[in-house]
Amino acid sequence: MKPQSCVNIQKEWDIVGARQLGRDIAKEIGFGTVDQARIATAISELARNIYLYAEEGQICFEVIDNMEHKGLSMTAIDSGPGIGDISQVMQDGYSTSGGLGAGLPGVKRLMDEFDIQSEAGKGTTIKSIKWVR
Amino acid sequence: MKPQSCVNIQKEWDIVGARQLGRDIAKEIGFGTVDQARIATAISELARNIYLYAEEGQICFEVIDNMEHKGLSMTAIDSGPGIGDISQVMQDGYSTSGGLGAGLPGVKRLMDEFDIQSEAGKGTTIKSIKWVR
Amino acid sequence: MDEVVKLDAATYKDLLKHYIQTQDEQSLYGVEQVSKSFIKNHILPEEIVNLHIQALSELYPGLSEEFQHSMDFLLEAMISYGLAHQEIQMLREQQLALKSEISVAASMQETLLGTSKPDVEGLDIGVVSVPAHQMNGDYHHFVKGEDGSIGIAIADVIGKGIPAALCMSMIKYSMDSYPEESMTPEAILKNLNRVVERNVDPSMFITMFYAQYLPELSKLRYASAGHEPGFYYNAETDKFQEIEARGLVLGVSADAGYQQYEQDIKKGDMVILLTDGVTECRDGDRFIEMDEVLDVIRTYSHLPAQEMVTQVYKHFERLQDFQLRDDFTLLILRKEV
Amino acid sequence: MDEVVKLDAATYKDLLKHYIQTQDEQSLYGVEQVSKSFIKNHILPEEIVNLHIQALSELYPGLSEEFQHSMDFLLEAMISYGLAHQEIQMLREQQLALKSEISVAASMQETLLGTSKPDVEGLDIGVVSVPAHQMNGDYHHFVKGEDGSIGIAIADVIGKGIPAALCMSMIKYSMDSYPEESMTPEAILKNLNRVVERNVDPSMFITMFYAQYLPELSKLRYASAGHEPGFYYNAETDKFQEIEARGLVLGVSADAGYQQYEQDIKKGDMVILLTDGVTECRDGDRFIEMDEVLDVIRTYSHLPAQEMVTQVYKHFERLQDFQLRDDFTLLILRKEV
Ligand SMILES: [Mn+2]
Ligand SMILES: [Mn+2]
Ligand SMILES: [Mn+2]
Ligand SMILES: [Mn+2]
Repeated sequence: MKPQSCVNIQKEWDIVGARQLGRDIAKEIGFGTVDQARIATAISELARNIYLYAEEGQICFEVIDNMEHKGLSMTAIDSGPGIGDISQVMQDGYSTSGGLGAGLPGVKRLMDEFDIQSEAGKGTTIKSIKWVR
Repeated sequence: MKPQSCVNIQKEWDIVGARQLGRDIAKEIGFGTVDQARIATAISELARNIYLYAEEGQICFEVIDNMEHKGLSMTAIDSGPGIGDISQVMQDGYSTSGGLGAGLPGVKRLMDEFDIQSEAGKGTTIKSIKWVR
Repeated sequence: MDEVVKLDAATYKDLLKHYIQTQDEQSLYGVEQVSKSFIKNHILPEEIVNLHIQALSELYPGLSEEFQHSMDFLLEAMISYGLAHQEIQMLREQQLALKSEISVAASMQETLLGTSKPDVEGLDIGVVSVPAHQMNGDYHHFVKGEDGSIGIAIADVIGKGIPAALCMSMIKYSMDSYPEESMTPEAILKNLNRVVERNVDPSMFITMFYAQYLPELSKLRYASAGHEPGFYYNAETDKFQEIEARGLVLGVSADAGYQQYEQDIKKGDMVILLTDGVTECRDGDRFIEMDEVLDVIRTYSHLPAQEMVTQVYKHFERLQDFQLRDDFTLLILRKEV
Repeated sequence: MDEVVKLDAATYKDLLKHYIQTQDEQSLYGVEQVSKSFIKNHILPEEIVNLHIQALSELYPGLSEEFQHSMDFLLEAMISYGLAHQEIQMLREQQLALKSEISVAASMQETLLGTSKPDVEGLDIGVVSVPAHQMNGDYHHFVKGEDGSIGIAIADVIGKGIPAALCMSMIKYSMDSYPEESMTPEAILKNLNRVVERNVDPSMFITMFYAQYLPELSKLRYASAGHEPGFYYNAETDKFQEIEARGLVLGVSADAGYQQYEQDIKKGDMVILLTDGVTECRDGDRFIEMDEVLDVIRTYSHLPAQEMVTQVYKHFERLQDFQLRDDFTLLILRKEV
C-alpha cells in the first residue's frame, strides 16, 4: 500500500491541484478515461465544499491494492461548521435545485463507496472509494 | 403556402421515409442541425405509434409561412383503436418507464405546439408545429 | 444486460461507419433506436461520447491528435449531464413510490367519502368529480331522507391535494355523527360550520352548497356557505340563471347562520351544481367566462345527465391540455316528468 | 439568460482551444463549471455537441469531412438523452409540489396527533419519533390521569407513509371521544380495538402498547395489542429483559380481549418502548440483532433520557445510510429517585 498523499484546500486554485493529483493517481492505477473524469468531478465537489463552507481542510488519496481488487480511496477532512442534518444533504436535489452542483449525492454516485461523519462545530469527514473494474 | 405532403405509414421502413421527408423540408426552410434532429425524432415517435398500434395511418407535413413566422406543421392521422385516457398517455413516464421511447410527452417537448384528439374505436389525430427561431 | 450493451456498441460503430460513408437517414433512425436501448440499460451520456471516440479511432486510426483531445474535453463536459441523468432514475422511483402511496390513500378516501346516486323516478342525475392530483379536495354526497327528499351536498376545501383531502376526511368523520336526513339545509350548514370551526386547522376553509329536492312538491330547498353559485335551467324560457344564495364560508365564525332559499322545478328543468374547478378553467392564460361553461352544457343537454357531465368534463380537460389546475366537480339534476 | 449562455459558449471555445494545446487540468475544471452553468440554463446535451462542433470548426477550419459527419451522428444519438434530461426538470417540479403538499399534510397531522411529555417529579422521559417518509405512521401519546398516573400509548399502523398516516389520524379522532384518563390499559385496548375494527379499512392493522405508570406505587401496568415488545432495564442487576405481553393486533376481531400485566419500577430502572422501525433496522442487507439495539442504548445510558434517545436514533440513522426504511419511534422512561 502506498503512503497517503494529501492536498490542502484553501483557495480555488487548490481544487485544480487536487483534481490533477487525483487524476494522475487514477490514470496510473488503471482507471479508464470515463472513470478518471468521474473521479475528477467527485474531487471538485468535495474540494468545493471545503473551499466554500469550511475555509480549511484537505483531501487525501490512498491507493488500495489487495488480493481482490484495486481502487482509489479519497478522504475529505475539514474543521468547518459541520452538517446538522445529514439525511437532508444526502437527499437528491437538496443542493442541486438550482443545478449549482452535484452535491454529496453526486459524489456518492460518482464513486463506489461513500461514508460521512459530521459533528456540528467540529467538522466533517467524507470517505469514498472507487474500484478499478 | 405549399401544398401538403403526406407519407403513409404501414411498415417500419416508412418511418425512415417520413423522417427523410420531414428532415428535408426542415432543412429547406432553415432549421438548424439540432432542430432537424429533434424534428426527426418527433417524426419517429409519431410514426412508430401508428406502426405499432394503428396499423395504418399517415403523417402530413405543411410549411407555415406567414407574416410573423415560419414553421413546420406535422399532422399524424390514424384510424386505430384511439386513446381512452389522454391525460394518462400525456403523463411523463407513462410510456417511457422502460426507457422504450419518448412517447407523446416527448413529441410535445420536441415541438413547439401540440394538440391531440382521439375517439375510441375511430382513431387519433395529432397535430404539432415547430417554429424556426 | 452487458451483452445487450456490447451488441448496441457494435451496432453503433457499424451505423457510424455507414453514416460517414453515405449520410443516409436510415443510419440516423438506427442510432436513435440504439440510443434508446442505451438509456434503457442505464448507459450515461459521457459513455456515449467515449464509445464514439473508440469507434471512430478504430474506423479511422489516423485521426488527428487535436480531435482526440477535443473529444476528451467533450467527455468531461458530459459528466455533469450524466449525474443529472442518474438523478432521473432515482426521481422516477421516488415518484412511483409516492404515487402508489397516494393512490392507496386516495382509495381509502374514496371508500370513506363514497356516495351513490339515489334512484328517483323522474329525476335524472349526473355527477363527475375528478381530482387535479390524485386525492380529491372536492366533496359531494347524496342522502335519501325518510320523507322521500333527496339531500345533495357539494363542497370544496380551499386548496387541493393531500392536505385538502385529509381535511375533507375529517369533516366526513364529523358529519357522520349527526342525523342529516332529518334536517333542513340551513340547519345542516349551521351545524357543520361549528364542527369545522372547532376541529379543523384555522387556515383551512370549506365552502359548501347544500340542497334538498322534495319530489312531492317539485321544489328545491337550498343554502350556501360561500360556495361557487350553481345554475338553474328553465326549460320553458330555455334560459340559465344563477342560483343566488349568500352565506359565510364554513369554519370562519363559530356562530354563523345560513339563509334558506326555495326554487320550483318543472319538467325539463335542470339544476347545475359545481365547484370553482369548473368555472375557473383556463384556456392558456385566459380564464374562461361562465357563459362558455353554460354554452358547453347546452351543447350536450340533449344527452342523459351522466353523459352530459362526462362530455362537459372531457371538453374542459382538453381545453386545459389534459392537466387540471383544480379539482373539478359538476353535478346536474334534471326533472324528467 | 441568453447572454449567460452566449458567454458560456465563448468560454467553452476558449477552454477547448487551451486544452487542445496544453491538456491541462485547469481547462477541465473550467469546462466542468461551464457545463454546470449550461445545465442550470436548461441547455440540453445535444446542444453541447452542437456547440462543440461549431467551436472546433471555427478553431480548425480544415477538419475532415469524416469528423463532421461523425459529430452529426453523435448529435443524433444525444437527442434521446436530451429528452430524458427535460423530464428531470418536470419530475423535480412535480416532486417539489408533492413534497410541499405532503409537508402541509404532515404538519396538520402533527397538530392533530401532538402530545407533550408530562412533567413528573423523579421521572425522566425521552422520546423520538421520526417518519421514514414525511408522514408518520407511528404514534405515541401521553395522558396525565387525575389520580396522578401517566398513560403512555405507542402504536404502529401496518405500513407506512401517507395511507398509514391517514389511518392514524382517524384513530386519533375516534380516541378523542372517550375518557382514556380514567381507564385501565386493558380496557383502553379493548375499546380501541372495537373502534378500529368498525372504522378502518380491513386491510389496515394497528399494533399498540399501552402503559400506565403509577408514581405512588412505583408500578407499571400495561397491555399490548400485538405490538413489538419493549424492554425493562433492571438497575440492580444491570440487565435488560423483554417486557412480555400477549394480545391480538387491533382491528382483527371485534371482541378481542387484552391481558394486563404489572412491573415494579425501582430507582435507576428504565422502561424502553419502541416500534419495529427500531428493531428492524438494517445494516446493508443484514437485519440487526436486538442485542445491538440494547448495546447502543447502554452506551448512551449515562445521558439524560431525551439525549439518550436522540443519540440512539443518530446511531441507527447513520447505520442505515441516512435513509430510514420504516418509521422509528423510541421512548425511554427512567425512574430517577
Ligand atoms: Mn379545493
Ligand atoms: Mn376548488
Ligand atoms: Mn408502520
Ligand atoms: Mn413499523
